[in-house]
Amino acid sequence: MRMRLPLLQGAWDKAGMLLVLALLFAACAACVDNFLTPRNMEGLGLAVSTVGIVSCTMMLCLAAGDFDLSVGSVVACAGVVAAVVMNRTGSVAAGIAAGLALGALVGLVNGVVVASFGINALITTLATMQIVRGLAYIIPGGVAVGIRTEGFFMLGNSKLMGVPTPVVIVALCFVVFGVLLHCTVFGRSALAVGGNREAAYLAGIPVTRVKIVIFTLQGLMAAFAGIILAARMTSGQPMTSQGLELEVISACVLGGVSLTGGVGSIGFVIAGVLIMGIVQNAMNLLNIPPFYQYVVRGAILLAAVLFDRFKHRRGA
Amino acid sequence: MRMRLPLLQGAWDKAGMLLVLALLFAACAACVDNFLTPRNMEGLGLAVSTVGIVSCTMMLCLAAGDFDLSVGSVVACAGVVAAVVMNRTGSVAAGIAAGLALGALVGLVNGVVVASFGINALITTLATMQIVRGLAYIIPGGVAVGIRTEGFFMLGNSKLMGVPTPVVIVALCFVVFGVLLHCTVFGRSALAVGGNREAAYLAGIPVTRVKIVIFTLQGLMAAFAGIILAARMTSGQPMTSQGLELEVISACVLGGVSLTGGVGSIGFVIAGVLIMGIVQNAMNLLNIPPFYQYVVRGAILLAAVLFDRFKHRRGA
Amino acid sequence: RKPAASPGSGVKIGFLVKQPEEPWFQLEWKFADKASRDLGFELVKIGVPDGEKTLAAIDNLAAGGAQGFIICTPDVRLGPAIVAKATQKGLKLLAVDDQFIGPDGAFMTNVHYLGISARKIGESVGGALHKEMTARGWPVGEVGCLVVTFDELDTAKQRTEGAVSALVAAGFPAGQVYRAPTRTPDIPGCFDAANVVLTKNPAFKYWLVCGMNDNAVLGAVRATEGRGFNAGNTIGIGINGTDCIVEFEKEKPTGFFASVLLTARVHGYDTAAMMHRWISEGIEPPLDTRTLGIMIDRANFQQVLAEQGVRE
Amino acid sequence: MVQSRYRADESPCAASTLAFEAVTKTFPGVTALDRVSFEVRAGSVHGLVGENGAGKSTLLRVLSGAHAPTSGTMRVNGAPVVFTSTHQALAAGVAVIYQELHLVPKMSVAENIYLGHLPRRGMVVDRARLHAETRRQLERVGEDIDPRTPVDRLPIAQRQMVEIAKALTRGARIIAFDEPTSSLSAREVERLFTVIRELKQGGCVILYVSHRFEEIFRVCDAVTVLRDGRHVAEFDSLEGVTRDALVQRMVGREIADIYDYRPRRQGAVALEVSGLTGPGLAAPCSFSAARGEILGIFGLVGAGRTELLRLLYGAVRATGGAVRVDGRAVTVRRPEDAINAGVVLCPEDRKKDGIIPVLSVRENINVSARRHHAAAGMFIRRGWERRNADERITQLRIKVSSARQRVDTLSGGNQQKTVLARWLSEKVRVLLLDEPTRGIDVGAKSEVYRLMYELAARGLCLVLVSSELPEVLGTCDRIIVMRQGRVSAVLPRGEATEERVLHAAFPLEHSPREPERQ
Ligand SMILES: Nc1ncnc2c1ncn2[C@@H]1O[C@H](COP(=O)(O)OP(=O)(O)OP(=O)(O)O)[C@@H](O)[C@H]1O
Ligand SMILES: Nc1ncnc2c1ncn2[C@@H]1O[C@H](COP(=O)(O)OP(=O)(O)OP(=O)(O)O)[C@@H](O)[C@H]1O
Ligand SMILES: [Mg+2]
Ligand SMILES: [Mg+2]
Repeated sequence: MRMRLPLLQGAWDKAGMLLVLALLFAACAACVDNFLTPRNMEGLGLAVSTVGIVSCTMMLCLAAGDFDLSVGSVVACAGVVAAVVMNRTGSVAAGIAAGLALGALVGLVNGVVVASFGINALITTLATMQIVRGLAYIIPGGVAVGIRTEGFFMLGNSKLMGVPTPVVIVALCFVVFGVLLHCTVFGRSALAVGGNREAAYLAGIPVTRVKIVIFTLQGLMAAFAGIILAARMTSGQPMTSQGLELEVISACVLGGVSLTGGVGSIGFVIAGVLIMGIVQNAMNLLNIPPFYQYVVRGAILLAAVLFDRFKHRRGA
Repeated sequence: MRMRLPLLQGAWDKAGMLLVLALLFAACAACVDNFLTPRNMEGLGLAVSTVGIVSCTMMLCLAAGDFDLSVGSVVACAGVVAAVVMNRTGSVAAGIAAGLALGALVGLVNGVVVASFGINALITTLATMQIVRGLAYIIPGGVAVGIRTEGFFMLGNSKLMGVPTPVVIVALCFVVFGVLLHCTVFGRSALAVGGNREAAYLAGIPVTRVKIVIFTLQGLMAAFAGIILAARMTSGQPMTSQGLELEVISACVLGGVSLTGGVGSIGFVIAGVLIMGIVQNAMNLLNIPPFYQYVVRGAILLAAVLFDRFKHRRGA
Repeated sequence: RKPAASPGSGVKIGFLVKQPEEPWFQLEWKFADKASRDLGFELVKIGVPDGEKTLAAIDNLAAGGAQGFIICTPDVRLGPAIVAKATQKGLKLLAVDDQFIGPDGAFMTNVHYLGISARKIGESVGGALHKEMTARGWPVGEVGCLVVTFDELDTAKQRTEGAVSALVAAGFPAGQVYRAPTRTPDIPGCFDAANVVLTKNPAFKYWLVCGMNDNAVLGAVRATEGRGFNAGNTIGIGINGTDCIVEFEKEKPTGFFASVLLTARVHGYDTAAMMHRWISEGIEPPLDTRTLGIMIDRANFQQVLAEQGVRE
Repeated sequence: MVQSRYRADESPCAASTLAFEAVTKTFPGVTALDRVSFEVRAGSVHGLVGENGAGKSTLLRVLSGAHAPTSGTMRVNGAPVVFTSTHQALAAGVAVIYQELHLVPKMSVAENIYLGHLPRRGMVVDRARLHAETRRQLERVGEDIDPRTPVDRLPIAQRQMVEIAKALTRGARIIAFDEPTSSLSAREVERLFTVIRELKQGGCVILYVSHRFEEIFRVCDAVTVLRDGRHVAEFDSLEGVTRDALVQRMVGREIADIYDYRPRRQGAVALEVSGLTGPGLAAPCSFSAARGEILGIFGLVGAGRTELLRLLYGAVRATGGAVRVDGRAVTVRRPEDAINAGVVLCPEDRKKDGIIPVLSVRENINVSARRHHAAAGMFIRRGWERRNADERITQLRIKVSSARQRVDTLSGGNQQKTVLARWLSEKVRVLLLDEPTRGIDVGAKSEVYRLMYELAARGLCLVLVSSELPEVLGTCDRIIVMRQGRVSAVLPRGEATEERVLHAAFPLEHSPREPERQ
């Protein structure tokens, strides 16, 4: 084992969860009926679209050493706000703008409180999570808002070159945020801030600004995901996406993004999101009873990280 | 302001959330009808009992730089297991023992996976959270298990010197775990591990063992809380206590326990638990409509941490 | 004569429910399972706690080769999206329990539906509470009514509002109705919420208790017990008739008086059978089928449960 | 009975010996130790020298059980030992004071000193005894700190002393010091040497790692030289050995005068500080420095030098005063402003303020530079970055297996060089260096000085804070001496003698009785 080429070794180590993903995918393709059919792939893509979009910015957030629990509420509230505004004004653009504005605002507040006032991100975003969820109920009076503007549904239900629009969007997001993290000064600054805040500050990185921008982006993208979801559901749902925050953070961490900051890669995130999505999808296809799904999901999660760790150990 | 005695300054700074708690309590006592009545105090005590018990060990867990998301599931599952065993054997002791054993086992697994295999605590405990929740449903076949052994209900519904037993128990837990953290070698080791894992290891502290013990204790106490809850409800409920983990962690962090480890104090935890409990209690007494409760809860959480921070700033 | 369908017949039906953890839905599934065994088709059960998971589940069904599905939607306003998705994937659709609402706020009566109106169940609870109270001869002035609410869920709101309106219509003073909004729809949550109402209103000697389901009422009854109330001065009536069974089996009566047993057999078995017939024989089910709840209490629950097939 | 356990450290150590036999340690891609063998006599102080990355710290970590050796054995008193954890090593009487501080920041001094073996009564910590014992331990190393102070409130030098006290409480018979003096000033060094002498007389085995030759010659009885993980020379006695001979074996080449000062041409005033006030300064501080000048700031530990630099750099917000760079007034609120004005800082505490541990060496070198070399102001230019990092790595001879290596796997001295390298690709006018040669080997040191001269010759203004008097005297054109938060003297090179500098540095009530290190 010592003899293995260091280069190969490095690739094998770095592959991390991508390898697990490949194995899982192969296993499902081989053993689960209907898994590889185009309609199932489509369904899988749609199923991970919300988590996928939100994960992109969560990756930045985690890379910078913070996290954001308010995303689930923002997804719901942005959908509701977009629906309400759309119904009131009849304009799709106005609705979308209102939803996005709400998300950006929530993100900005999170960012300012965390970065400028130095309050713990857990508490801050837990507080905004509650507030925003409350607003999602209050704005439409506790009920879901059906959307009457049919043009809007395009965003969620049309196809581009045979691929559902939300799937195209999430793929685009992966590309854009991958480039942002890996190829831009901003992305590298985020990693540096997460790696050692003090050192990054002394190296002249505008730590506070970086964090505020990240949180704002996070709010914006969560709102964007919420609007797409509303388009898919043809209504703004105040109680949707509860627990999304945990799902998103887990997907990122499963892929290998560090919770303590400084380590992140879009490949990790894609792997994490897809592993979680495939497990769920395969379980549904296999008709595993819901209570056993909990156990299987947990067990696979554990198995995946243990496998990855074992691989590393052997390599070390 | 510079002139203030450093001693006083220190106390004022250290008081942290205890001060916020005192202010909040005073405000509620003054402004909220019925707040100070013995029966409301009793209700408040009962309402925070589960969170209170679990917070004690979560404090240790956070102090050592980890956290545990599986507690909510353990609470539910331990109650269910205790109920099932009690119904089957007719013995209260056997039921309690089974519940506690389950909790300790889950904790041990968490501890070994996190500490010995070096897997991220978020992913590990998220996985066991799912598995254990699944078991809580599977064991009784998805339904709540009514308990027929009346003697057991004493644990939840009797009073000791006029105080409900669960409240006495949570108070005892605060004392025991306060002493454990502040006065024993084990508690100090936990803080050292969280504060600087490498330093602790190099100083010969058995880091792995400390972590495993903490997780096991955590499972044990969560199970204990679950059994008391089952006694109060006279049944084992598989779907109870969802989201408890977040509530417990927030209470600790709100009080001032650090999420990154090394900082913790039982005073902090008591403050955090009570602040959260009082806010909820006062909102209900004030008849605040449910959707607005979300907003108020979030806003008060934010206000509390901002107040604490502002106080520190001024002091600095 | 039914066609001789076998597991190999290729009929595959989905049964999606909003809260798979609830015993009620467990029962529905259990009956649907029975239908699948009796009639020989494959049943796919998926829990769909929110809109996104619903859409994903429908995708999954289609991918798995199902021809139709029965759904209790997490939100009635998801109706149009579910209909659109089902049409797009070519799946037959039957709504159960909760009726879809269109973008205009009206019920989507063109979608096949089987259920019982949430509001009507609530009303029956309210009526029964008033009847029992009168029968016991309680002085109205000393009776409070505790309603555990969970407005986040639309059907829960309908039920509790229905109960209150029936009570008030029967002559119960509206000022003596107290709502206890719960944070979480489980027993401990309802316990804490009810406790606050009891604290604030120590004067009442008797309590009527209702809520969105059995668990809500159970939590509230536990809270009244903590204040020294008992079966003699509390009347709690739940909805579901499943979570309350252990309560009826207790040796001593408790404040939990009765529950409206929903007919899970019809909701589970019949819907599945209707869907199967629709797929395999092309016989469309009626657009709107209504079922009735049955009030069960300590006296009759064993018999009714046996009749309904809930208990063997 | 329990009592005696905590007194053990005071009784004379039983005589012990230590031997390494073909100890090898490999990391992925690096062989840090390659069959190292040598022996340490009982009751002697054994020096360990070598360039940065030679493997000194790795050897000590193997000794302490923190790293398992890939192969080879160690013998204590002739018997082979295998330590799979630090716990075992400590139990066997081996204590190591590591190069990087290993303290728990929020814990008290007392708890840190007794970390892992708190005095207890049953399960409960005996605080009274803990604090009493701690006071005595601190006294032994000549510190007067309240045992209850959290260590993160202490300046770095005191933390180092706490770290030393911590090792001494173990009652170990084999004690290894890894660059213990790199953040100490002369007085603390003297106290440390006294302690080491006592330990030696008690029969302990001492391993001593340092880049400061005067220390090696003062305390060591024998010396082992490592190069690239290999044992290259052994001196059983330092009698008659010259410093140059040692350097020759270490670096493999001659280094004549490491300071090699030559008068420089100075230009216009580049940095002008007037009336600067802020936390850490007792009085408003004013001084100026010219282009091409190297201005030294000397002082004892806690004199406020670091604080002065941090105020200038905007790491801490100044409360008053004005700063001019090249004649233009600049407002510095945060480091960004300073960098934009061409003022950069190389911080003192590399672990806390310098490196970004999870990132690679390349990313660490480019972390601030990239801001000025990004395409479209946004996109990283990988090619440029790669070239820049490689250039700096060769220029400063940073020992890496690849530029993609994580910076926290570098040896201490190489981490220091990485931090220094960061600023060499910036447009800099004023370079603030806070203890830049801490932990750097003699070869690299001379290169750093050469680099400083080169930068000065290019018209940069350099401000050098150092606790090593010879370094300040040897390289600076002018020396500012600080004492207790204020400037106590400004001495041009010609007038700066050791006596005058020290006289200005010591608090007024003390006189420099103790000999300064040479
Ligand atoms: N964990 C690790 N992973 C990979 N390489 C490592 C690791 N630890 C040390 N090294 C490498 O081992 C070599 C020896 O490092 P070591 O820290 O022992 O040097 P040193 O002699 O103490 O140097 P310095 O004088 O700079 O402190 C270096 O090349 C270093 O990069
Ligand atoms: N973290 C801290 N908390 C409290 N006081 C501090 C802290 N750091 C430094 N000080 C104090 O501030 C004053 C100035 O310290 P500073 O570190 O600037 O000294 P210095 O001259 O740079 O010495 P050196 O760098 O050699 O430690 C000293 O009195 C010191 O005790
Ligand atoms: Mg070293
Ligand atoms: Mg300094």
